[in-house]
Amino acid sequence: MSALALAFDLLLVAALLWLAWQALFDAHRFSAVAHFMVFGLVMSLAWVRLDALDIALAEAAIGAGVTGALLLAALGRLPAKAGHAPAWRRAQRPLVWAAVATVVSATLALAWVAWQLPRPGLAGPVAEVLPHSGVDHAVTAVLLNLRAWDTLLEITVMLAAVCLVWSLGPALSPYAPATALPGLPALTRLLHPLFVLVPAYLLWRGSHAPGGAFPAGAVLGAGGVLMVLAGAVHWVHDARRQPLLRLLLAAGVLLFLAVGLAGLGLAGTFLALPDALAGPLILAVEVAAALSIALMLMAFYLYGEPGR
Amino acid sequence: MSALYLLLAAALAGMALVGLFRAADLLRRVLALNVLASAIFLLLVALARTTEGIDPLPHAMVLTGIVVAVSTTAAVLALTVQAQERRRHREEEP
Amino acid sequence: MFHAAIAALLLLNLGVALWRLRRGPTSADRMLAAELVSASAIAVLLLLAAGLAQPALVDVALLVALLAAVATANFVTRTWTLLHEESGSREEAGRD
Amino acid sequence: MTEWLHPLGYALIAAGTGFFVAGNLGLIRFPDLYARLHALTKADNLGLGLICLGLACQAPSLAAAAKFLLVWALMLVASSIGATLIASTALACGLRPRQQRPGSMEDDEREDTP
Repeated sequence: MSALALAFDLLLVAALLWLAWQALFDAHRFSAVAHFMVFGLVMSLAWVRLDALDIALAEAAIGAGVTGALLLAALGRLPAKAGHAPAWRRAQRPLVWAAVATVVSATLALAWVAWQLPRPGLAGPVAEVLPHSGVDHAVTAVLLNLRAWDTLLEITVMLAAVCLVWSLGPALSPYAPATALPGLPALTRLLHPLFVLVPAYLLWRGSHAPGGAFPAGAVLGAGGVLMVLAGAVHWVHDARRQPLLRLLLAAGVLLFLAVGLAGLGLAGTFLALPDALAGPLILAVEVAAALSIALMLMAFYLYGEPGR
Repeated sequence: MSALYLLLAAALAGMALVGLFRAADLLRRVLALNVLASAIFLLLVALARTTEGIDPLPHAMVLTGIVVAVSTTAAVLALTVQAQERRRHREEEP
Repeated sequence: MFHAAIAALLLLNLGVALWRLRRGPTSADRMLAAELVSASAIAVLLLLAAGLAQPALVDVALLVALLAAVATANFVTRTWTLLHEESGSREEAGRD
Repeated sequence: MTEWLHPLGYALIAAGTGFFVAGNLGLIRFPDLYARLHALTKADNLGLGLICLGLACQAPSLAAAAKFLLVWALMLVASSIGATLIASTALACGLRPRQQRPGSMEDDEREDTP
């Protein structure tokens, strides 16, 4: 079994190295993007091997799915030509190799230092406070209770990115596809129930098993992107709906802030959740965060401000 | 086994940095940034996995990092695309 | 054991997809190769879910399957559009 | 009670792997995009379907078995519609299907160099 596991790991590592190499250095732009999308997929297998199922879910949804969608959409906007990196000049070669050696040795040194850190890290303390956190899954507890500050800032960063994207100009109207595609609305209609059902399931699972707001929001966002592609989301561009859209985009951050301020009032510490209310509060924050993340991913995809 | 993935993370980080500095094309820089982020995540997660159990804190950090990475990617891609649109308008108008 | 061996075999098979991904010759071929990789990844994940008795892996497979559809839809509506056709990129359709 | 299904499950998984390998062979050997589309959507999905069916035979509960089959159904929908999308776009973009008699010498030479 261990020989088999080793073979599996070696195959994964070799595939990842090859894919990353191609994604970085392939002369053809589309090829690089395709390699990167496959890199994300294989990466989620690597997360499974490392027992990081939450991350595997998030990588499958965000890394391979949404990032790939964003890249493909950007690719269609850029001219097909260009994108060929200049060849190395002869004099540059030693410099390049020196840079590679420095980087790799620095990373190895970093890994070595980190290897020396006291094990098993914070697994023990987290397991101690887990009964008071309101959920049964350690990663969800860390994300939404113990280190909720990180998650709040993360959603804020995402909102800031949406503001940046929307401030660049009006939303770009897409080019017509090369031909009529009757299959697309059918695909959207068939898959859409699942795009709603699966996030709900992931949210529900998040309290006791891998899952939670981020994969749920990402899947919902991918469903939204599919609807945008099928031309089914007109309300986003409707000028009268803009206040509602903005409110929904900010809902995750606002609810999170409200919970944090309530903690400040009740327990005297920002973002401190009282034991009795922790479970329901985490669920409420997770639902709002998932909806906001989904809408923000859709908002990225418009490449500009709608309704302008 | 963790050692194998640590080595992979080191190699990926080195490749991504070289790619990042070498790329003239903005799209390719975005790819390099994403590969670099993956390498760092891999390092964190491989270190979180010990014989005594799994440290949930790096996992939560990496989850946060993945979402921040996609936000960065979206912002940079939007800048790239809008710059290209402006360039095309300039070329068409005069 | 059996499941893990089959999973490793499928992973080995992935090399074919990687070859096609490198070779092209058209972008649609690369997209096909990416779809093959997602099909293989789903099979590997399901086999590992059964072999390691970790039912959560089925959820990962479900997500990969859902998002493979989104990638294809994106490709045909946003990437391979008339823009590339007009600006002389037959090259894009039939490189090499 | 369902113990007798387990050997059947192993047989189905092995058969599915065979179809996967065959589909991949098609992806290498077939001459143009349209033929490769067949290799992917038919052989590989059948392989995935057999593997899912075999795993469903061995699943501990009915719910787990249903989930395996759900993944397969999803993949069938996604890849069959995806294949029509890619094929019609390829045709509209001017990619001609190759229509030569098999065995003519130039076939192998011309592969991948339209």
